[in-house]
Amino acid sequence: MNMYNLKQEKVSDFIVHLQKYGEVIAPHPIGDASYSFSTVTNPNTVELDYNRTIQSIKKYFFPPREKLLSYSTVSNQYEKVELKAEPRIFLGVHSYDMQAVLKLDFNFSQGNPELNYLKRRENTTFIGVSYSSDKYHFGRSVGIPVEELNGFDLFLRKNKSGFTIIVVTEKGEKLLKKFSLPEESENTPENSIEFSTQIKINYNRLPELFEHAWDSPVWESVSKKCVGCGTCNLVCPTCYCFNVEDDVDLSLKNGTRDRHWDGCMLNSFAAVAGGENFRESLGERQRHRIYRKFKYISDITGEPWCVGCGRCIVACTAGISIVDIVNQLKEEYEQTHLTKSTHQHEWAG
Amino acid sequence: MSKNLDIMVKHLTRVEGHGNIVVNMKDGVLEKAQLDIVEAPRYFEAMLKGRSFHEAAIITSRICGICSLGHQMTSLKATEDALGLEISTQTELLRKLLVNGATIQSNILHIYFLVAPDLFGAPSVFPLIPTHTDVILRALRMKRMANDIGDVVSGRAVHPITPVPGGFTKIPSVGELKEIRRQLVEDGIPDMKATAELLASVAGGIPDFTRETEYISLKHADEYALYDGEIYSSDTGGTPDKNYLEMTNEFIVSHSTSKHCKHNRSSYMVGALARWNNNNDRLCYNALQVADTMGLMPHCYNPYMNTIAQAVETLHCIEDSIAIIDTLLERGLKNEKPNQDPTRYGKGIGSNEVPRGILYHEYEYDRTGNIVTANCIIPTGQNLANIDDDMKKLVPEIMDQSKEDITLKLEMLVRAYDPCISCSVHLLNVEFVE
Amino acid sequence: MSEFIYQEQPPAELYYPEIAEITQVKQFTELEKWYEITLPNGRNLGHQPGQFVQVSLFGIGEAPISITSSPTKKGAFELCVRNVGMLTDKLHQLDVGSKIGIRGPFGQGFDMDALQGKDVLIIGGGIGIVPLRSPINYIIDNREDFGRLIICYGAKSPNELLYRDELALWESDPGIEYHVTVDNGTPDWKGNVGVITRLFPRLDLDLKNTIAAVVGPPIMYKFALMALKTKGLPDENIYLSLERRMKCGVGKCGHCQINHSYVCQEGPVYHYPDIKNLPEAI
Amino acid sequence: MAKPKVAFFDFTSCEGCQLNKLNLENHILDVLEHIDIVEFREAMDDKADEYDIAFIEGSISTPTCVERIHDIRRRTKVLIALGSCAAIGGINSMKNLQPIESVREAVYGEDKYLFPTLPAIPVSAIVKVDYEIHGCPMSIPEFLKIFKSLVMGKAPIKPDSPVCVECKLKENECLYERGMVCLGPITRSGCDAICPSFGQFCTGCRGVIPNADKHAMTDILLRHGLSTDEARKRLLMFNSYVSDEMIN
Ligand SMILES: Cc1cc2nc3c(=O)[nH]c(=O)nc-3n(C[C@H](O)[C@H](O)[C@H](O)COP(=O)(O)OP(=O)(O)OC[C@H]3O[C@@H](n4cnc5c(N)ncnc54)[C@H](O)[C@@H]3O)c2cc1C
Ligand code: SF4
Ligand code: SF4
Ligand code: SF4
Repeated sequence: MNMYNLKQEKVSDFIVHLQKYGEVIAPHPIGDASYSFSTVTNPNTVELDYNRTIQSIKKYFFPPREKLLSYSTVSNQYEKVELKAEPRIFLGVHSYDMQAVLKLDFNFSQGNPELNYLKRRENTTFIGVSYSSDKYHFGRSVGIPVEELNGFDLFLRKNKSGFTIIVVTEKGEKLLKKFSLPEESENTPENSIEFSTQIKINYNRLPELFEHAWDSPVWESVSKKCVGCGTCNLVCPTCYCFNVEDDVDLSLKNGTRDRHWDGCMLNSFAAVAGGENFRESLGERQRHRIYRKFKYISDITGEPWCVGCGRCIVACTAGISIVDIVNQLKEEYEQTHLTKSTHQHEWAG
Repeated sequence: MSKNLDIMVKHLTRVEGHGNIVVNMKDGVLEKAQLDIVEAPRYFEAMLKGRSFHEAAIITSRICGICSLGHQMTSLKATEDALGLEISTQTELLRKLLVNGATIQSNILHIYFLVAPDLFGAPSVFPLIPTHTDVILRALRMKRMANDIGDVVSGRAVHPITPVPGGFTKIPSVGELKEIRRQLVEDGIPDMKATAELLASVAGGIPDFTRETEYISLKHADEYALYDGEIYSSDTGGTPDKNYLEMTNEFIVSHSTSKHCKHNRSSYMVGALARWNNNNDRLCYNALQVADTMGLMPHCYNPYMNTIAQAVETLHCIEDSIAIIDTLLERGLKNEKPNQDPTRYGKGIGSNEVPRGILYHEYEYDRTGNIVTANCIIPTGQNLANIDDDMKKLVPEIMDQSKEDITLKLEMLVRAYDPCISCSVHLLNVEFVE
Repeated sequence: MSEFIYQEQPPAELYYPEIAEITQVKQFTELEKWYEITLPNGRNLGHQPGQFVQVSLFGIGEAPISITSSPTKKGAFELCVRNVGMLTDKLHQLDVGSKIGIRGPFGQGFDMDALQGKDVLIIGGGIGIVPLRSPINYIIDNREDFGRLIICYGAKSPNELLYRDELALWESDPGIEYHVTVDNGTPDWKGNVGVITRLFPRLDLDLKNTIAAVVGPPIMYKFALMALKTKGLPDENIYLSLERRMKCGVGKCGHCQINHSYVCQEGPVYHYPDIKNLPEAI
Repeated sequence: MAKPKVAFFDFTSCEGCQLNKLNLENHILDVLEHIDIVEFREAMDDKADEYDIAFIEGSISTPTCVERIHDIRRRTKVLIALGSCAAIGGINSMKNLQPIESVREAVYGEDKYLFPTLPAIPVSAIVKVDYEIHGCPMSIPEFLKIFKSLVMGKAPIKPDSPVCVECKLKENECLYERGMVCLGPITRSGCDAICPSFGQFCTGCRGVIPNADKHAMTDILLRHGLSTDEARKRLLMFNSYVSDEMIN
């Protein structure tokens, strides 16, 4: 694996160089203390040392609001939307967000592969960056260390004077060809940070835990704190549910069919005409959300479908934490089921 | 002459809020000539009690959707005065820009949508759409431009969002301000000049009626006072705004549903005409030019000319807004946080010229930053006594005319004041005996 | 690894409907209308009984509607729609010649091959008869391939019975054992009164060789399944169709998800043993 | 098809929603293509006897209001409550929280007994309301959306998700991150989170979503530094009419 040295003061030049290969999208500070991915217009405003962005890069492949088609109500004809795949380089992506993209790739390509997503995924290059965890990250607990390189083309490992660029793919190597960088002389050690927040059970065991968690009283107790605002769904990099609505212009003659993100925590997500709601209570909805992260898809793929970014924990104004929920489930399960069982030793995380 | 006359205009149209005109004349003797207010009382001062300083302006903005910005500005000034919150120059400039925007939008609405139908002899603006399309489009364009100032600087023209005690929750971008400036220069000034020409062409329809009265408005040494200044009476001169109660002297009258005000005489006038009479020397050159073309002279005592005074100051507001934006851009926009750390707790007064005249809010805060008492005095309330006095002089002067004509002139008189009856802070709820 | 590997088949434009024409309309009841829909050039929809399409009206939206005709009908297909909301209301205002969008057919229907040679017991509650009419007509059209055809149909009242012309045919057809009941009778109603399960005791079934297809409102499943159990019909012999909210019909939007199962993909017709223990399903 | 006859009426309110309709500048001519405005006191003199659609602005707060709204209901096919005052009581209903005597005394002093007043209530408390357009003021995009639905003859969709959803779709920094408290988590969406987008907390002007968990919301406010009394006041600013449900 080739490694190069990128001094902090050369980062801006590097970004300018990358811009020759396509639109560069990187984290920028917004608001008082938040970050957001956006197109780089001024390399000096890019912030590579950040905790997490409000939304993940999912928004570039599966936009929050998206036109599916435009139509005429008079002629009943419609026009397709043009899906573009201009080259885009995502710079400064954390490993959990990369993994989340790979998971969405699975969701959008299995069964009926969806062009809208997959077209936007073409022509993309990912350059990762290491991060230091705060009290909300828990990547390791779901099998995603800070320097998980899978998915990236290049990876920027933070070192004392800037970054060590780790070349992951040939495509990544090519990007560096015309930008002369010294090879890294000595190996900077991997940033193997400890995550202060942890799920107290090995992720391999999560499916097993969730075999038994359905009737747990934890759901009810968590739901008492929850307002059902759906924020946890709407910031999650691996949530991809959506709603579709038609809109017409004021002439009432032309309109668009649009989709926008939806969430299973919201009121009418599972409601049908006539008033039946198949997940009426917040406890049921919370359970569905968590099961979708740790069981429903995981049963097929063998991986947790949560990437440990901590966004849902940060964003929840009620202070509900997916990590706490899992840990409570574990504890509760151990107490009620395993005390009688002989397999207790297996549960050591 | 022994004439009998009974006029009752119920729910006067094309004014903001509900009012009735009542005139009774018996054997040539005027028994009654007054504007009754039938708006339901809303008790804002009571609702403010116990509310935090973060909430006061949000609530008082809802006193009146038409002058929501004015109420908000006045409320913020009162709160800042009470809590000792200094505001930055940038904040002050942005607020002045907002006040200009609100003045432009309200005056345009009044001129084109509420008064113009009278001057064109139409029952409303809608029939004018096919016959005077360009005029209507111009009116809409000007209103949109004014509302854009509100939308960009305060988030929303009605019940603005960003102005809070001590500053703004969001500062507009350079690009947004430049776009507003472009609109003001490219559309605003020519449209306003065209408006003045239009008004000059129909000015013959403005009734010839004068009654000298006391004119009260803000006055400022260096500028046409809208946001800042001391209280000024054409009779008695200037006084600081802490003396506002001496200027307003609210009292309850048996024949009316609303508290009336008086100062040096039995009534006084506030609003564009008062501002014109007190401050016309502070207007920009172009505004004075168009005043001339429309026949508005200093010391004008014809209340119907209030509409013309509105047009004049609108042009001033447009030019002043351009100047403010230039200053803001020159200084460079700073992403300032609002200053919300009180340095004292107590009483504070805010005054501000809103389109219909001078507006006062006074609050007293306790040590937790919650309101103990509140008082708001709105311009329309101040004008009511003056409207009645005008009617009393006007009716005998025109009593030879047909009842329809008299009624129309009375309606036009009330509309000229641009009364905003929705600000029903002080309005009483009395059932009428008709 | 930015060129990814999961694709089993090329990505497709999933959300573009095909513009079809309404070629026949019949008002069944106050709430239900029946439509014949013809695709461009009379192309066959190519569906399985029990599948559904997404009906699309521009400016209004889309709604999943079961195909009520049998695939043995060629050149056009049929829908029966209850007016309950936005799209269905607008659809009810449309007449012959109107254009509507169609996506689909979607989902899993009844496996008619697996039913060959079996006795088929159809249990339809209310609008549940709509999707069931497809296998019924399929069996009628391929009568010799199947054993007995037993139809139990329950409606709230006689006025709410759908396909009345056909019901009369079923009733008189010696090849069909037809039972009908209504919750609330009317003076001129001579038939059974009571919930649908009241029809079951009288059925004489060859339990091993009978396959039941059950469709009805959520509340009906609980009682119908219980009654079939009492009757002794093995769970393996039961198929049923579930209704959920759906937006995309192609397993993406998430609304129809029950547990791990997307109703629009693995359903709406399920083999009962597959969902018997699936929480939230029934 | 004949154009629907539309009328606008105002009750106890600030008339901001009326003004906002006139603020449709860019759209107003298109809107007028589809309807005939037959009554709109603020803009015209005409009156009509019957309407297809009546828009009602403002709360009901006097005996005269009650009579008038019954009368309008009788004469219109569709009745729409426009804006918070009409839809949920809005800011006017804040006065309901205090004993009516002290409210009147605060404003009128010793003259208070001259002036009777009722609590301020939403239109739906008196007559059947077909649709509600929320917001203080009602949002123009939402008004247009509902307007289009009505003219197309389809039932308007009433959003039942909270403001947070729209806020997150816009990737706003959450105001709780800035040390503010916000009613977005339980307030009905449809405004495109305009206040949080402009850095100001959501005041709850659009009313609460169905099934909102008010206990949980109160806990959130307490967690973020409000006292019980402050939390209660914040929650009730626009929602006093539903106070029984809200206070716990
Ligand atoms: C597999 C399947 C087959 C169906 N077959 C038929 C049929 O043959 N005939 C028939 O009359 N009805 C059928 N339905 C029910 C029908 O889809 C709903 O009645 C219809 O979606 C209501 O739409 P609306 O716009 O008229 O109602 P609204 O109440 O206005 O719908 C509002 C929104 O809720 C959603 N929604 C409401 N109910 C449902 C629902 N049940 N499923 C999915 N989304 C929903 C719609 O997407 C719509 O956007 C079927 C439903 C499913 C899932
Ligand atoms: S569930 Fe929460 S922590 Fe996990 S990926 Fe989603 S937002 Fe991140
Ligand atoms: S700012 Fe308010 S509306 Fe936006 S996410 Fe935070 S709590 Fe929700
Ligand atoms: S964000 Fe809240 S206060 Fe602002 S308009 Fe929306 S609902 Fe009203």
